[in-house]
Amino acid sequence: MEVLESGQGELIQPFDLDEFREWNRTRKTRKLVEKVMTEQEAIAQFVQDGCYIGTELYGTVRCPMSLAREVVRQGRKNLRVCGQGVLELDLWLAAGLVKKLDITYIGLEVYGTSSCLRRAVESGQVETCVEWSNAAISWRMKAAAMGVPFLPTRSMLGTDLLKYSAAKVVQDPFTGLKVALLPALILDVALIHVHRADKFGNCQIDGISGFALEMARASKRLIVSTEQIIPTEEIRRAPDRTAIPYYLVDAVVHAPFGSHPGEMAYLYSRDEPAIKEWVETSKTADGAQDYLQTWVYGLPTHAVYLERVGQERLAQCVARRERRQA
Amino acid sequence: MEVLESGQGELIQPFDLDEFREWNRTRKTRKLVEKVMTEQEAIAQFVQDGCYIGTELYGTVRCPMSLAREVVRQGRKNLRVCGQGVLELDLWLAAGLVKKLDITYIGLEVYGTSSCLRRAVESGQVETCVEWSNAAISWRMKAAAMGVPFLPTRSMLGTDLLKYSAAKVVQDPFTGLKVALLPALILDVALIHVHRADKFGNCQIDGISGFALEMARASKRLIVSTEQIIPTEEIRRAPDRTAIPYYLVDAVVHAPFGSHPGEMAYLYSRDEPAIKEWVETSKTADGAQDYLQTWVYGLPTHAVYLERVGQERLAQCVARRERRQA
Amino acid sequence: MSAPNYSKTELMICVAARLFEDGATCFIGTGIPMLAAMLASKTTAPNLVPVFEFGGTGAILEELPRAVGEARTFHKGLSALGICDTMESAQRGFVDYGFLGGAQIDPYGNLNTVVIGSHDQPRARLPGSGGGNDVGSLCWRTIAIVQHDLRRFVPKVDFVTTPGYLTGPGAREAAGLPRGSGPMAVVSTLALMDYDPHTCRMRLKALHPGVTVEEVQANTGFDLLLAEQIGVNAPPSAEELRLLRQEIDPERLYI
Amino acid sequence: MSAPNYSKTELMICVAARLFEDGATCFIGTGIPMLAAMLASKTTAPNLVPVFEFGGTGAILEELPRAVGEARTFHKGLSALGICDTMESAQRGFVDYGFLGGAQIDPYGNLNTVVIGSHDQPRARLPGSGGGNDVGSLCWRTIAIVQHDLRRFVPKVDFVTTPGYLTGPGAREAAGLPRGSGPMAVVSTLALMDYDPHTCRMRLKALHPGVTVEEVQANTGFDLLLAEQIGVNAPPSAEELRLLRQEIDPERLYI
Repeated sequence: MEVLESGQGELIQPFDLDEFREWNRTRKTRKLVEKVMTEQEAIAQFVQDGCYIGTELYGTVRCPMSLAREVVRQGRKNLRVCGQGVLELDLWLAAGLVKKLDITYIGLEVYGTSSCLRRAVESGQVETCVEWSNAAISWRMKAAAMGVPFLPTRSMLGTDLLKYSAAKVVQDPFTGLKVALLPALILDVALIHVHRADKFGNCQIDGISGFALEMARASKRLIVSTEQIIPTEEIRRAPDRTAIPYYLVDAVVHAPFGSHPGEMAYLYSRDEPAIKEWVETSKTADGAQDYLQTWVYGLPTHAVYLERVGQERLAQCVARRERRQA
Repeated sequence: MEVLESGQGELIQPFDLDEFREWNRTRKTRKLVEKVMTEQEAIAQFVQDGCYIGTELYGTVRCPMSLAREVVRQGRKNLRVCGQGVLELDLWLAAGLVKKLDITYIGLEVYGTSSCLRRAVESGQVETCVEWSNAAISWRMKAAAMGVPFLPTRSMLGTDLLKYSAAKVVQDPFTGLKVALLPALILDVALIHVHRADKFGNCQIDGISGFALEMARASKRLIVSTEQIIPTEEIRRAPDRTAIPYYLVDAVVHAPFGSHPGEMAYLYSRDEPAIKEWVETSKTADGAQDYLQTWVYGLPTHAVYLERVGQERLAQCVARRERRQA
Repeated sequence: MSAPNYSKTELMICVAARLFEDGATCFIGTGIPMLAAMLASKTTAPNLVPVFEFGGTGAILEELPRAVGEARTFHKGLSALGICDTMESAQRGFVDYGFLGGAQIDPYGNLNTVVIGSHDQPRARLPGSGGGNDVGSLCWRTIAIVQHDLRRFVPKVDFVTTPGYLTGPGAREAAGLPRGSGPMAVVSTLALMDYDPHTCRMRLKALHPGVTVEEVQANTGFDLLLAEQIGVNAPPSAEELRLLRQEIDPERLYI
Repeated sequence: MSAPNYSKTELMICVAARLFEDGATCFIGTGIPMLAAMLASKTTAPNLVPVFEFGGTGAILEELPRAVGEARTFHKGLSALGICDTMESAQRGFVDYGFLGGAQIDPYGNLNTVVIGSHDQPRARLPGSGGGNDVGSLCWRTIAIVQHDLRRFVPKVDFVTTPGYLTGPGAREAAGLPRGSGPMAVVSTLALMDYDPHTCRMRLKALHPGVTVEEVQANTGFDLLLAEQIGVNAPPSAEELRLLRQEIDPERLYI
């Protein structure tokens, strides 16, 4: 296949589809096995130093924040990360856990750029940034989810983004069109937060699915945190609602308010003061460390975290939630 | 892009992605416009002689049979068809409407091979059969749905199926793996039957989605038939249930029991005697013509068709339907 | 207690059912594979996970599906998505077994379901690949179910629809097919066959009761290798027959 | 009645809102585009179809979304799928407009949101493309919203994150980007710009009230073409301001 142009970025997670097939054959049981465990157990068992890891959706929206904080607590190092991230990746950058990035966007949305990203990249602490667009990183996971080595796209062409990515430009042999080929992205481990799951890992998501379906299918290890654990009968009542089937899942963590301070559609709204606290404190390195001390290292579990947030604020988030059309 | 092997089959529906984009820009309104019409109106308006057409899912399962019969009634000729089909494509073959096939499977499932297919192909009435697998034809639609010229697969390789397809084999530039590239399939018109739709064409499907999502997004014209027309408020109550959004849809046809004699998950079971009648009569060319006369040409509308089937048999189909887990 | 009477079809279903590994995922096609899967899930493979190509995974098979897309294929199921999802799961290595049929099979397990004669002027046009090629390409192991006669067991199929071992050792990998995948067994009306690991050629493994090696060879259009030990397949047990006749196919659609 | 007081941000929102075509689909990003979209849907574009990149289409914007994935982006929406669905819809040509921002913009409308300085040793690391490159690549027309000063309007961006017209006429198509797509306008704190159809270079189209051509040029790091007729953008009307202040952003998050 003649390559017209190659991005000079590093493929920071090389992949082998046959090895992924073998993994999926031998390391992922098809039996209905109970997988419920705590954040501590799940991160200890499945997240290793140096692994390639991703989170879904992002910091303020249906994000596995209780898992993200536990990664910080356990101090996993030299992580290679894809993102697309807001608070969750900021915490990891602030804690110095990240070595390489397949970066699409790390920022604070409404509140502007991420000081943690600036410090981590400009100081060289993050060694490598390989550039992608949001769609491109999702399509890379979709390629892995489909079990194919690449997907073509008409995005990214003609730009420095392509030049600093690891994509390749080829000519479509059917129509002669130039397209960018995006290499499959197989993650070592993914963290996804959902509305409901049974103890085996069958998951339901309400509202938009972001890139959960793609990431779940593109990962060797998948830790799911869930607002609620439901009986399998509920899954079997509506199999057309299963976004992530159990056989993809390695751990099910019961984490009510697991996306706090982000929102969870139809369940609770974002906690604006809590988000602003990070926005303000993270402007300086010291401030970010203080925040980590107060809100992460200093609180051993998600339950203790929620206690510190307090029932009143959580109740306000619930009261302000978006509701379905009556 | 160096091609290692090219299927010698004809690309019977050549495609141009920029032209498809232009079509989607100028011929598909984004406004909420009422699209409810009859089978007669929809087929008359959107199905032309010689067009490339497809149906979803297939003959005995959630199939737009009332639309398929109307195509026969209106005698559209020289159709180019992709399938994957059971009763619906059999009717078209028996009626002599089909000129070229992107064929994956045409048969009678439990009841064996299709005599109509044999007669049509062996006599040369169907001029061209280009071979694909079921997954391949779905992925071809998925390519069009994604707006890309091809999707790679590890299926079809090394076989005569590939040789008599229009796929091409290339080497993946990332890992060196050989993959087959499946060209995008953009249909002129697609027929899909759903459980519920609003008058604008927002559709919900219960149970498996087959290849409805891909086909809907891969077609220039989309005629949806639906068991039930619901208020748009119901769509807005559960946007996460919309399988096909309105802007893809050109016509909404209200067709209760529209999949008869096939089934509709959770609503009615298949009508086994009616299916067997086709299996038996279609064994001879004359028998098939008699059936067409009795059940298609002789009945001007779907309502009259249902009358002839009779309330009793329809009630039995409802009684025997599959039910959700209690 | 004397051995119960049974039909050839019942025996094939039982022999196929016993091949299911418990706790495995399996693509189930229309017909005998559905009966075999149901029988297996009620006997030796209670944790079998049925996968139906148009989207159903993990259904509880209480009533026999008559089609690969009908509601029974996701009855009380664990997920109900579409064909792309199931086929991509197979492409990722998540589907362990698949069942296949065909009008012709050759010594390497290649199957033909497209044409008898030439493609462009066929003597007989067959249904086409359906999901067959995908199952044979993407699942880890496949099991073919074929009536045993000289028209079906041929030295060379008229059309390779579904890849077996293609032309022999290494041919699948050279073509780009997934590493380590390929045919595992053939259940016929006369015997059970597997494949010689060195030559990838079909090998007689166990005879159906009352069938001789000579009879199998006389009905096979190529030299069948012989396993070192050729066994005999146990006839259907009374319990297998009861399940088949009373629970699985009480309407006798297939048996 | 005297003209009401308004801020520069309010004016930019109004000028941007007036660019919306009624009945069009539009990718809406965080910030000013969300306010402009809400304002447009309450004034000149009641049939605007908002598309949010993480999956929401056709929402009714009753409350201002603060993030492109939050529940307000599919509030009473017509569909709620994922990012692949919305981006693939755009790739198929279904998204008419997109809004973009950036730290730098050049005469061809190329935008930079990745780095100031060199990529590998940046003076400032910016957030990255996000969906920006996809919007600029796949939507039919894009509108950039940029603060007008010499640091931002530069002859050459440090990093082309999001394609404008790249190096000029024909460059997008030569790169493989969809035919007929490209930047349409820039709304800045000083003026409204469009692009000369022959050279694809940015062109001053209409000044904000009280701003001169010289002032715009003095704050632009390259030669801005001048439209034959340079208009003046109408200030926010009383009704526009009422909607913005009372209905759209009553908490004054942005204005």
